Amino acid sequence: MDFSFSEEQTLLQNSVARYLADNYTFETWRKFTRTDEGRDPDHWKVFAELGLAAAPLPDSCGGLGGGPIETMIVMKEFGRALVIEPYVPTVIVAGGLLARAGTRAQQEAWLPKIAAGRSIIAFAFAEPKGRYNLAHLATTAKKQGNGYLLNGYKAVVIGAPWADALLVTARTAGSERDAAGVSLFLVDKSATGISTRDYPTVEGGRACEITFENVALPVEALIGPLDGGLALIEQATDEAIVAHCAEAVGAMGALLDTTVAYSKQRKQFGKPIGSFQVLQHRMVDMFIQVEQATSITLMATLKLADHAERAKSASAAKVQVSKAARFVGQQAIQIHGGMGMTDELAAGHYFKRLTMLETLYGDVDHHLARFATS
Amino acid sequence: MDFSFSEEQTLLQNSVARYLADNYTFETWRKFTRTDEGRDPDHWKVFAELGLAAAPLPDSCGGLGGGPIETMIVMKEFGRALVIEPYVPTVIVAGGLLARAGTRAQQEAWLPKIAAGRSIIAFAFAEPKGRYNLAHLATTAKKQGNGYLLNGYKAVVIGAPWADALLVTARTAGSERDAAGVSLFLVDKSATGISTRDYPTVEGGRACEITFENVALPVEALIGPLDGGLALIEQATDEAIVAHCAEAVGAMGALLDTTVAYSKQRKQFGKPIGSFQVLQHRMVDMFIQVEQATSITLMATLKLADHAERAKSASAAKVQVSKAARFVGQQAIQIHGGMGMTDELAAGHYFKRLTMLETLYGDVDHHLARFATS
Amino acid sequence: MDLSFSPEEEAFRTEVRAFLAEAKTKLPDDVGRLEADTSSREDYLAWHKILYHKGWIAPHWPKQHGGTGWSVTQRYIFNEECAAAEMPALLPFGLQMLGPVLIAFGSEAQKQRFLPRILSGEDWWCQGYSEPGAGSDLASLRTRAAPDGTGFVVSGQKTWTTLAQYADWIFCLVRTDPDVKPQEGISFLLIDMKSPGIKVRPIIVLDGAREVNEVFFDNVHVPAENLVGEQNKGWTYAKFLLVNERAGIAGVARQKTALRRLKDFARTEMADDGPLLESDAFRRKIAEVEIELMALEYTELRALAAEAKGEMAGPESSILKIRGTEVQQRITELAEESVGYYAFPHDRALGPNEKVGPDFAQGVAGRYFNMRKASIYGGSNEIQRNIIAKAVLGL
Amino acid sequence: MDLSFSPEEEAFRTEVRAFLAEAKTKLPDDVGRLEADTSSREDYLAWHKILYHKGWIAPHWPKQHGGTGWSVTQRYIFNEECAAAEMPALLPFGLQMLGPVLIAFGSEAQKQRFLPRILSGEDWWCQGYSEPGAGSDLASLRTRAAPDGTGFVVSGQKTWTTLAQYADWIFCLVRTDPDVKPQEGISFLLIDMKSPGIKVRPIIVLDGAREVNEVFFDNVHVPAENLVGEQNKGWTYAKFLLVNERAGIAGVARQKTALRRLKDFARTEMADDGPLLESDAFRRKIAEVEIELMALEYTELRALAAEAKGEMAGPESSILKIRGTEVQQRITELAEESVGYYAFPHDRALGPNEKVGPDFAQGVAGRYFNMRKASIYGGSNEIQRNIIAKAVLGL
Repeated sequence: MDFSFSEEQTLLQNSVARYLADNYTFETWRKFTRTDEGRDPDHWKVFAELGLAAAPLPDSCGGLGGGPIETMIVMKEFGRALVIEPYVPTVIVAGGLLARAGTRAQQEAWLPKIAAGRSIIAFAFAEPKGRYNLAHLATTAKKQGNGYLLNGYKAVVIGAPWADALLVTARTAGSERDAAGVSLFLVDKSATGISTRDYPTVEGGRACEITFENVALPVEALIGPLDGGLALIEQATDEAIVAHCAEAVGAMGALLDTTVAYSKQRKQFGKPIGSFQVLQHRMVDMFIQVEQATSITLMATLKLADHAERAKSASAAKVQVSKAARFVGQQAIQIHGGMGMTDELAAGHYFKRLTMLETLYGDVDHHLARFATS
Repeated sequence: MDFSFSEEQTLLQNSVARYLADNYTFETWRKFTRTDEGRDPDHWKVFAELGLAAAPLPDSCGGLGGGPIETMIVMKEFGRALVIEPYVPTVIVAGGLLARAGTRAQQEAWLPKIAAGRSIIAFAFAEPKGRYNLAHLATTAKKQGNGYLLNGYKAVVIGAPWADALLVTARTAGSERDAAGVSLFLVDKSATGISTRDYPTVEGGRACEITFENVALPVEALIGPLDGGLALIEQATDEAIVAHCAEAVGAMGALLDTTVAYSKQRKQFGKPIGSFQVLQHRMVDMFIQVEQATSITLMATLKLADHAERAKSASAAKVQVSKAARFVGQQAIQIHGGMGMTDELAAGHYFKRLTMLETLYGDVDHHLARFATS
Repeated sequence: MDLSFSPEEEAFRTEVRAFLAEAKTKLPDDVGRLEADTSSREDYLAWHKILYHKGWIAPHWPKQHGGTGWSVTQRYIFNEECAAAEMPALLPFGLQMLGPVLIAFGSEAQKQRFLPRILSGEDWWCQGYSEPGAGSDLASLRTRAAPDGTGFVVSGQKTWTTLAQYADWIFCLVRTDPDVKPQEGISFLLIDMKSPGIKVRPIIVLDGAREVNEVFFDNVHVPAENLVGEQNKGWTYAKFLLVNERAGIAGVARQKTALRRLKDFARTEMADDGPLLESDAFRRKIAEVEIELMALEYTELRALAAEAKGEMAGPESSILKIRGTEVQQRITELAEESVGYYAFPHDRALGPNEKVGPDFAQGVAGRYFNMRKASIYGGSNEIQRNIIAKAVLGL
Repeated sequence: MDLSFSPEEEAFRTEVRAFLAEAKTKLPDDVGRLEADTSSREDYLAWHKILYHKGWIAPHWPKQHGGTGWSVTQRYIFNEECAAAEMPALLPFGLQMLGPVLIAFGSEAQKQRFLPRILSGEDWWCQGYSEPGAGSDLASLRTRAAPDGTGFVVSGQKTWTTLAQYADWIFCLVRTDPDVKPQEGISFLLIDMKSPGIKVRPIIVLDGAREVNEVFFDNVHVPAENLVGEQNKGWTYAKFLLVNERAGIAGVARQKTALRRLKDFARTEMADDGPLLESDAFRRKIAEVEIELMALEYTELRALAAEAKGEMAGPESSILKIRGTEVQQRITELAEESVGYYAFPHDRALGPNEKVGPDFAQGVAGRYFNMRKASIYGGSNEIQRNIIAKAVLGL
């Protein structure tokens, strides 16, 4: 057993942390999230230059051969800095799926672009009636000639306004909730028949609603086995879940730090509010939550490659981290008092991001049930 | 709308409170709960003299024509004094059932004895496999001649070691969990074929396991309609539930009082522990729980006669009061520290009684489900 | 003890219902959803004016000042019916906060001048209590009011001033004597928002709304007649107001409506094996908050009953603030959970015809974020617990 | 980072398992359930002696004093396997508490005299820390030890002394200088329980057990050689011991076993629509505690990893005490819930052949009551939070 980072991992952590501290401050974040574009595309380029986009991809695909630990390291730092760039859908989900299940041609077409920061891919999996069930799909892809005809509607596709391609889950056989008959397609966003409605999301990001109307897909758009995509999708979302857990751990750590600092400086009744025992114990409970979230995220990270335990561990982490996120977020606002309610301090923005992470890829109830039955 | 007690109700409250304060102190309680008998039978006689056993029974049956409010008043005081006498099974359950569903002859045979304190009746409803489902009965009563033949096993029958009669639920038709086919019998405890195993219960009371082996019951042992007893039983247990909620409110009030008093007197780090903000807020949370439990018990008491809302209100009260009981009990021990762990202070005994009341007639999970579906 | 309603009370309920049904036809469809950015001054006052013309705008005021003379039970019925009909909320600043203070402590002239205009809605009041350095710890406020012969010269800053952008007047706690204990030396002033030297700056809150403001005072002259009660006795009036504020804060009737709407939605939203409301986990969470709200309703009724017997609202009313806000926050949390991914779109940034997702999802995330304030404003829940610890438990 | 086990470590696990399997055959069937009233001194020591003869009694001690020289990973494996095999708990007073203190601060003579007898189990130690007026606030202790030339004369009272009725020796914190700050002037003494002037009186706790005692000292003479370390420096040694005590207190491996037993039972116990474990509400509660325990296991592993790198257990170990006891209490709560009405019989008052209800129900209510102590003893969880607030968060 060995819990320490390798030298390369420590270097990776330092370089991400340093770049973000210098260039991705809360003040710049407030500015670029309010532009029409909603981001500063330069950051995405630098992420690629720093090797982040290539980090978890295998050497054979132009990546740096990192694994879940590298992702955890990067995502924790992203969480601390409120990074809104679509790293998870592009690199973890799409990159991971292509590396694992893509054909040689698909890998060659996409992975170098991802690693170089020249492509952004959004993951279009949610539907208005599907809630958190990945197999609950009304979107269909029907065989047509040598390819497929895609029809349907995808809800709240995060980062899609910035994307050039969409990874779309669709039903190719079976009925609405069957596990079999689910397939996965990588679709050019500019394809005919795709219409999108872009909008800002509560925490400062961008998403859209997407309608597919008789979108003709070439046969090479299919990623992985026809009708047998669900297992692949579940693995990819588990990887996304654990990555977002690490992000939440980073965000909670930063939020706890600012809360503790605020409590030492803000005075009431002539004393720093951090001297009141009730608030002290509350911050200790926040600290315990952050530590427990750190531990379970580490556990789930280390078990991502373990086929038998992956799903259960990812759900366990999602439950524990989501509960922590709500507690830490709410209490941080409460301790900041009126100031926590304003748009001016970072606290509220961490709270909103953490609230979103609670829900993303399934809430506590969903994963508690998945944990208990898997 | 009027929330005040009538003059008679105030008198009742005062007389019960005064008797218990003078004669049912914690010190005497400790003594008589440790005797072989486990109680001091004189108290039961005095309860009758004070009119408590007759209070909720209708005038027509030798009672004083009181109702749920009178029961609430008495039970709250009983809770404060840790009264272990089997008032609920004898007076509320058996008395109530006989008054409501007994034949004239049954009423004349039993109610005057109950009102005069000359009879103790235990309610034998639980079975080893039945958990909280009142219709889950393996005990059967088969038609035999003019009467019935009772066979089966009843678990943890509270107060039964002191009882002269048993109110027994049994299946007369249908299969193990059917709602129809449940009947109710009032059985002399000395009847041939009844064997009992008496034992003390954790909070200081007495209970027993009862085996019925071919117990021959006369036809007049049947209370209420044959096969149609379940509705009666549910109403009686709802009344018992609400009565025990009032008991819990009394016990929690007393426990909060002793905890607050202890915290003012016990010193740590040179200050009374009640001056530490964390413990202050915790006691405020206990206070809030007691107040909310008081409110919902009042609500359920006032709705006991409301056929449409009775079950839902009783389950709501059971949920709220049981959650309060656990919180108040556990925190009282925590604030008492090591002293709370000893057998010498009353605090631990309130905690144990409250723990028992959490479970009696169904725990939080059971009543939450019943509330949500009724 | 008797909780049933008399035939007269039932008749009153029928009258209220008929009135509300008709009033609704005169209000815009979505007027129940007042929001700082999108609702105009007129939107906020539409329902106020209807009630004013009916004579029902201030049931809790004494009859001689424009109250209705209703019994506590009638007021309870009226509140219940308004909430059930989803009538808009009324602004509390004049009716709930300042009015009772003026009635109790104001001069005859102040009563004659201000009370009728509160009733009619002509004057929009806002509350000048909190300051950047004085939130739940009000007594440490520093806005200075120096006597100058004809009145006071006020300088300083107030903050978290709700809807100050619309206000005609502000009632303020100001320091008139800096040399005594913090609670002493505070006075209660009425200040015209059009006075020279006043500046209002918006604060944008978590959900993006312009709901609260900073109000700056730079040598603002306030005539002596605008001092309420005695100079340096403002702390007494402030506490009176806070207790009054707490009593109404539980808002049980409105929360029952919010919970009903949530259940209606959860009945249609699909979870894995059927409607969300039938999934065991969600149903239990709903049941728990429903039960907590039943208990709170009876806690409120007990307080009303005490009031009907002429007892003053005591420190126990802090319970209503604490549990009321906790339940309110819990309902917004569950609403947020219920809509799944449709909590993500920032609907406040979208036009009224550009909404995304189901109707119920609109504003749900914003309300969850915004309602975090409920346990902070009006004396934080920690302060409320301090009050109970001291005043009720004697700790 | 790598959490897999090497082939050597796997071989070690196999060896441990084989040893435990054989050891089990030498122990009475129910020896896993040690209880103060019914277990004899020999019952308590049976497993201790087997481990002693094997040389595995003190894996965490330095090898030169009788430790095993195992790596942190080996110790982790050993603990896991002992818990999984449901081996009895070992008494912590000598092995966990006093031993490390003597090794760090004791004289050579003390080490030679006492350490071997701790290992062998010949000396039964108990802990004399708490006093009636000094619980979590240890520094206010008043038991007085007056120097008398040849040693000390001790007078005063200790309380909550676990299993003092069996003890040969007690290690005590005593006040040797009453005129300085509370933390100073405390010394650490080893006292023979057979000394004239010592009296032990049982305290009966909530579940009816005689688990703890009061110990009275009336002019008890203690030779100078029984002073550990320096006079008036006892507070340092006490803190060392408390931190050590906290690190082991999470007891993750044992709690996994307790949870497994609970799940096994809940699989057979029937609820309304099938096994209790399949009822949604109970299954979720079990899942939540299981997940919390998974997190706690990795928190413990992270602490072990730090230890393996030679870092001392820091104030972070308070987390393990807090969460460990909370999870432990939660498991006893759920066990109590799981047995329904069979939590009511007071089984401790019944003979071994008179038990009522299912096997699993035996002792369940008693353990629930008894485990409330876990958040009180060993520095209450409130004190642990004070420590973290100060030492980790700098508040």
